[in-house]
Amino acid sequence: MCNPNLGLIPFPARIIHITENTADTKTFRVVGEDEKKPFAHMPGQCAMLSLPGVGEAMFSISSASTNEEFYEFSIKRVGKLTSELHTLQVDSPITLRGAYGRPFPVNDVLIGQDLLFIAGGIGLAPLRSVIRYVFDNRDKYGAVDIVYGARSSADLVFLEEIQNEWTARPNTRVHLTIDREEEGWSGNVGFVPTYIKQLSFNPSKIALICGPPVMIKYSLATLIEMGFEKTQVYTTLEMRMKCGIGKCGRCNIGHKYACIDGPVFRCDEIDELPEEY
Amino acid sequence: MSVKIVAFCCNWCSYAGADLAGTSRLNYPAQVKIIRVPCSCRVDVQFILRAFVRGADGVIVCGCHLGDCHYSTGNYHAEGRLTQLFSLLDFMGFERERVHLEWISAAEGAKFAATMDAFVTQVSALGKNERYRNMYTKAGAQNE
Amino acid sequence: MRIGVFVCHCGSNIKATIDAEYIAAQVQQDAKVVHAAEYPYLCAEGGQQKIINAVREYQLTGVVICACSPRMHENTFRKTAAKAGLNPYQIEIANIREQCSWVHKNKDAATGKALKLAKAAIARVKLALPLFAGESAVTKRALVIGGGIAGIQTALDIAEAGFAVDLVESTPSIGGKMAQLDKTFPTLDCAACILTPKMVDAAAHEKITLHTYSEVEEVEGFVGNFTATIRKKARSVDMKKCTGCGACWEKCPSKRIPSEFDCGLANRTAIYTPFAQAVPNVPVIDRATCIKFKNGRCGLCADVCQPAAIDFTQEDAVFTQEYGVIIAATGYQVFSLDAYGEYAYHDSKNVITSLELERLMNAAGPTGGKLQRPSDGKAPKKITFIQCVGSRDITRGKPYCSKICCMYTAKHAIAIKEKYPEAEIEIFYIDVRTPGKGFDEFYRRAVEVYGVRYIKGQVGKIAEMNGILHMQAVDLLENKRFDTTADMVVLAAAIEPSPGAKPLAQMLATPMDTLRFFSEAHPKLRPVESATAGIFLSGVCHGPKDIPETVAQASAAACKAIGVLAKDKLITNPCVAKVNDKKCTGCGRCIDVCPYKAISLESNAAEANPALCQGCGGCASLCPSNAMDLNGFTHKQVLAEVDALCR
Amino acid sequence: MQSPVYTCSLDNVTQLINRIAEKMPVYGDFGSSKTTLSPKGFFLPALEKLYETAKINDSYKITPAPPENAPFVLLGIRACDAAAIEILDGVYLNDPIDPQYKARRHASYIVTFACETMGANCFCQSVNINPAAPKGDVKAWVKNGTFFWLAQSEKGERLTELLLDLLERTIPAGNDLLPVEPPDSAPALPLPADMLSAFNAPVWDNLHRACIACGTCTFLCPTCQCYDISSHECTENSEKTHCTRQWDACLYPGFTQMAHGNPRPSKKERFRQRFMHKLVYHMQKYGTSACVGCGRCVNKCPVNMNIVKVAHVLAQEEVNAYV
Amino acid sequence: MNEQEKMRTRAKELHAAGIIKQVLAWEAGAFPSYPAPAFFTKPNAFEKIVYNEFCTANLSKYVINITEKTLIFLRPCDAHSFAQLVKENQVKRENTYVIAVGCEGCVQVDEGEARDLLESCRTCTKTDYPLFDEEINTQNNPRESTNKAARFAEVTRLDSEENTARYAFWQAHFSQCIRCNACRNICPTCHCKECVMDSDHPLDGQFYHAIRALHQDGRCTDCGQCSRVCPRGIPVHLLNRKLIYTSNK
Repeated sequence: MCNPNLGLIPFPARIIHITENTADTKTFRVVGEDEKKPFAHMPGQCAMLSLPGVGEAMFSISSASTNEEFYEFSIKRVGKLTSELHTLQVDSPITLRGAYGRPFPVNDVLIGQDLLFIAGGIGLAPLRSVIRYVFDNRDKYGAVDIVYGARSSADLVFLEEIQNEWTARPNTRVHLTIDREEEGWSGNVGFVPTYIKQLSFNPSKIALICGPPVMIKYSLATLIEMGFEKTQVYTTLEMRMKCGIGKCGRCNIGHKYACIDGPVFRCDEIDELPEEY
Repeated sequence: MSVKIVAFCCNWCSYAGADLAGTSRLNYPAQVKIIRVPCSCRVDVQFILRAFVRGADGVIVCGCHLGDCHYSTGNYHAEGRLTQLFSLLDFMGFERERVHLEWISAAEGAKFAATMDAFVTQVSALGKNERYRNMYTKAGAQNE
Repeated sequence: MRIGVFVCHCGSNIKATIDAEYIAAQVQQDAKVVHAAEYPYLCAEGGQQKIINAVREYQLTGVVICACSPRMHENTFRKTAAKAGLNPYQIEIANIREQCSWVHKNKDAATGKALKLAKAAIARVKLALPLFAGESAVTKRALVIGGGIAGIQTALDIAEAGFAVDLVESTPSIGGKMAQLDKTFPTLDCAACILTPKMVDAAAHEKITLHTYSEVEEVEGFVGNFTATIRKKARSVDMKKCTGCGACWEKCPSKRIPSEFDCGLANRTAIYTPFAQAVPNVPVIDRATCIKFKNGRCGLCADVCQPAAIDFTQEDAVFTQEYGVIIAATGYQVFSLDAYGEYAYHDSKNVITSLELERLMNAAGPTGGKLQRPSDGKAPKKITFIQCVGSRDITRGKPYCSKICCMYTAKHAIAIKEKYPEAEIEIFYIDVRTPGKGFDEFYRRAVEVYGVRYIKGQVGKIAEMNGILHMQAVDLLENKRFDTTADMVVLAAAIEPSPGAKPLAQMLATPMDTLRFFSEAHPKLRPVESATAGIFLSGVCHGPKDIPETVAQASAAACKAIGVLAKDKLITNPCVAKVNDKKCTGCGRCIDVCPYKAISLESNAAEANPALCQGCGGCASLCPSNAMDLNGFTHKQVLAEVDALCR
Repeated sequence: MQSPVYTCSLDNVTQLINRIAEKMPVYGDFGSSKTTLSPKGFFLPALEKLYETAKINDSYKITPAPPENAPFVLLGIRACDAAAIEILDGVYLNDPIDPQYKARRHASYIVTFACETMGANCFCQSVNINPAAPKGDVKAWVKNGTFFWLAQSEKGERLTELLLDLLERTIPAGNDLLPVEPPDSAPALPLPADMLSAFNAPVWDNLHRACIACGTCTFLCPTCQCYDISSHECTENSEKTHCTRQWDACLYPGFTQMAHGNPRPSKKERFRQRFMHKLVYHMQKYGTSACVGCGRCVNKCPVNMNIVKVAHVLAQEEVNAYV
Repeated sequence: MNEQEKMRTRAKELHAAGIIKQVLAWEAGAFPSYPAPAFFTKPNAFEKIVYNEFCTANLSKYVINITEKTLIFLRPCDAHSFAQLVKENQVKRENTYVIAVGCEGCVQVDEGEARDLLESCRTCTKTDYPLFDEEINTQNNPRESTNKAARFAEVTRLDSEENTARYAFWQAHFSQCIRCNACRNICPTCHCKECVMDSDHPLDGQFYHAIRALHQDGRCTDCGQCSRVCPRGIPVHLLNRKLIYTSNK
């Protein structure tokens, strides 16, 4: 579902709001020309943000697809483009194209299911769009559990939104954890996979995992120990993407392209792919 | 359209010579733009070729007289390297007169101005540098 | 990245041909430039304060100063940046005065170019990394090369400040040219009377070690850490035992060797001290002319030497020594008059140079102070002086004025008239230059009191016919040609740097001008420092000067040297080479190009020693994979500058 | 209705070409063998400008490069290249469609030419392509002295209408006038059945060592589709920037380099990806291997690496230094 | 060419004696005239070693940073490249066992047919082996006297031409270049970890060939591989030869 006629040509856009989540992560609110959203998107889909003269990169849209006024991108400063993005001010112009990738299956597989969101560090950004979509259509879905961990409390993105809005949501439980002891932190301390084992969810839920590859690996193993089937667990693959439309070959794993067949994959699908991610 | 000249001047001699040309209120064309480098041996082959690719019409490298280099052997290396570059550029069919190497001491303000004058006239005679930019006509490469 | 751009008017120097507001406005188009301003005098206190306030107010991370040459105020503005809390190396200077406003009259062209230079500086500062100066230790010892009055004075001053000094002199005794002089202007003091006490002080001073009859062979290292290799040529005399009694040179059979000290007007023996008051008063065997060394027979000097100080088997002693600073005081030599055949200097014995006249007039000289014609020993009645021989002569001689000739010729005239009132003295001159203190009064006395005839004119040709020197001359004031004769002609020959200066300069990697005088760091602001850090210039090696100036400059050089020795640590230049060892393949090509041998291979990746590296960048531009880069002049910065200038 | 087969004598074939050339540019000829560079460059140029951006009062104005839809004719395309163009169509013309490729492809007329003999390195038959029956808008062939011309698509017919006065009709194509007998058939290229076992085959460790990862094979290959997109400031004025697309190769180290790592860190993974994508991944996604057996990579590989040998080694048929 | 037999036997003997762990040589390709470089680790594979006039690849670059003791066969041009790599600390001499092999020149192969001698072999002036442990009939390298003039013939011919003619000559060639980097990746002295020319700014490619040649200034051993491998037949070796020619002057 991307703009078929424009191919690789981006839309002019503008940053209308910037929030500092952590020392190296910022959330940018972006809107197209004359304050409209140039393309619709589904939860879990991504868009190519670009700064002419610097470069282009794929970022997951962390705002809800039902949100009409703007897109939100939570970006961690890692490379050349992200550092340049972090120097931008409100009202600076950028260019944008999308939406790319296969979204989370919110309208079929997830309907009526109990959901378990597992996120690590910046991994919460892609899941946030699904979580807010679920909250906007709360009755369609079962119980919601959110397990979110990071290195330190300062690394937890959208902390106030989680504590004020998400915990107040009906039939929703939020479990926060940080890797190491920190004074002034009342929540759980420990890695996400060990925390999941302590919480031990019943395996009828559908699980969605996003975060650093090592966290995904161990969380998946813990879920399987708890009786989850691989077909019940969805995750994303972090691959280099240039075109976003399955042509340029960079995100090619096996016979799949992460940018059109993913980045959201069901874990059993991942097992069919060669070990190259 | 006046020609664009880039001059790499070594900080200890030719840049000081350029300053002396200034303090003596001499005159040379404004197309010459000077880049300060610690020594003429700092001028990398890439800098000169990059200047031509980005639209310069002439590049001149200035350094201390042989034996006067503040780093004692810097200008010898520069001379060795640039002679090879110039002979290769000539071999590839580029106009040899668009590049030049000159030794100018801190005391030779007049020589600096005269050298710049002569070089600008020499390059202006050749006009804009078409050859350096169109050598490699891979489809769409150069039609910026 | 938040950049501030400051455009200076420099009074009218820049404002006259460059539209500063236009530049300040234009540079703001760059999103990263958050502040741009202009100011009449940025280098003044007010200007610098304006910069500091702007850095604080706009939290600037990079500053571009469009003003005069970085060679002028780069350090000033770096200190200003440091005061404002900005790293001193995140400041870039666009030279829009010496290289723009002063050399381009057309205002549009100059302003356009100034804007380009500003944009290039902005491109550089965007990529400027914060750099931190390193430190290196200082060896608390100085090396003075050249034992003339300049070297002696510098050595004494440094020693007085409490630092050890090695004074190296190539001839067997210190004293230099001044020791050869008779009187000195403008006070007519006897040269030896004012020089020998200093020579004795230098020899006696516990902080000074004399190395006479020695030469510096190699110098490595950099300011604070020089290592010099010095060769003490074998004197064939044991300096500890020798008492200087002189028995040896009395007995030495080969006596017909022209004495260098007496400019060849007298002879010396094979074993000799250059002059009576020589310091150290220890003779030297000139192995080229000593019969013992030529064919092994003789050895008389060893026989008569009570303390048995003579040692024919003595070898050259080569030693290396660490030094913090080095002072060049290599002095001068008389310009060779071969190109001036018309003065018949080589043909007639009675045509002599002023230095030779000094020896003739000197009581310790070959004639015991009696003025005699070298040809027949008679007292000359009529003496003609010719000024500017070889000086101010672009075609065959030196382009410069040798500065001291007018004064020493006047001195000679007065000294001769004092002793031989009836002597007739004519002086041919182009201009008489007497700028020093009491100089012109001295010259007026020569004319009015002693009746010396000054003729503004030239001597065309000299020919000696049966003992009388016939000269074709011209008097420019009278505008007539006339012939005249004289018993003796004294040529005021030009002076040039001593032959040892050029090899020394190459050893020290110090720049010299085309006339082989050492180049000073800045003609007005840093006259006694060479361009190479830690190397200072004392005396005529930097340019012609008389004794008062030489002593003044010698003390100045000493003071600068003490400035370095007084520090325990020296701040090293942070703009040095650095290696990205992920890219380096360890091919070692950069090692051979480094003049300071600063690069070594550590676990097959190159490494540049920041203490040795002087930042020439030869390695960085040789490295094919750009693994080696130079702080302050990185590949990215220069390429960005090229892009900005060519756009 | 199958369009009729036309013929003309050999010597006025040049007349045909000139007639077409009056209408639109013509590239290639009915020469002796296939071209060194593949026709891929006509649809996916080595370097093309995608769009320009200019910063006007603090917002970006984007002007896409105009689509190149001027018609042109490719003459003498062999069966392998014709099949290759179809493979590229499969990639670039199905959703989401690449507009630049589509414009050029729709403006092109493909006139193919049947091969009489197999080139030295050709192995199109091993990937079941019949050299004597190439696809394309028009199929041409020469048989005992006469030049045959058969339109195979609507575009082909439009092209044929231009030349009606130069061509004579022959008996309708219905009676299977086999143009040219295909040369002797070669053994089929063995393709590994299951992806994961091919991926984890131990031979890769030694097989990749000879490769110098230069990218010649990928640039010459008619079906290699990978490209790179880059954006950079224009040299004339820094306010304008260009976004260009240029050929790229999975063999290059930076191809999948990310800020936090590279899933294919060494030459071995990249070498494996090159052949796995060509022979295995493409087969699973589109049903045919992406290799059309043109032999260009075999001919020009600096170290004589060879896709046929890799296929045989993978299928463990050929025992050699690696086993 | 009976070198092939001797090479196989020596390989077996040295391996059996435990002096070497693997052999780097050429191995028969799928098509007859396309032998490929290969590492032989198992003794039974040593039979596969091939040595004929089609073995055109220069093997010296494969031994960069090699850790196991490897037997390599080097012809004069390979040996000079190998010596340059040893000088540039790219390969530890003690990790290699070098056998110098005689060479009568290799043949250019195009579309399966053998064309004439490689350009670099026609103008080859190298018959010596800077460093080796053993020799196999190295006596038949005749070419010393015949090719000395031929080596710089093309360079001097181009030099004598008008500057514009040279520009036309090179522009015609370079416009065919598809930047596949084969000339860079095959060159033994071109072993940077990251190449500065890998920038994605298309304009930088303008001077790829000039910079590639200048980076080899003083290091190029004139083995001719760069021109041999160019798929578009561009004589890039002339650039390197010109640099050698001027630095010899």
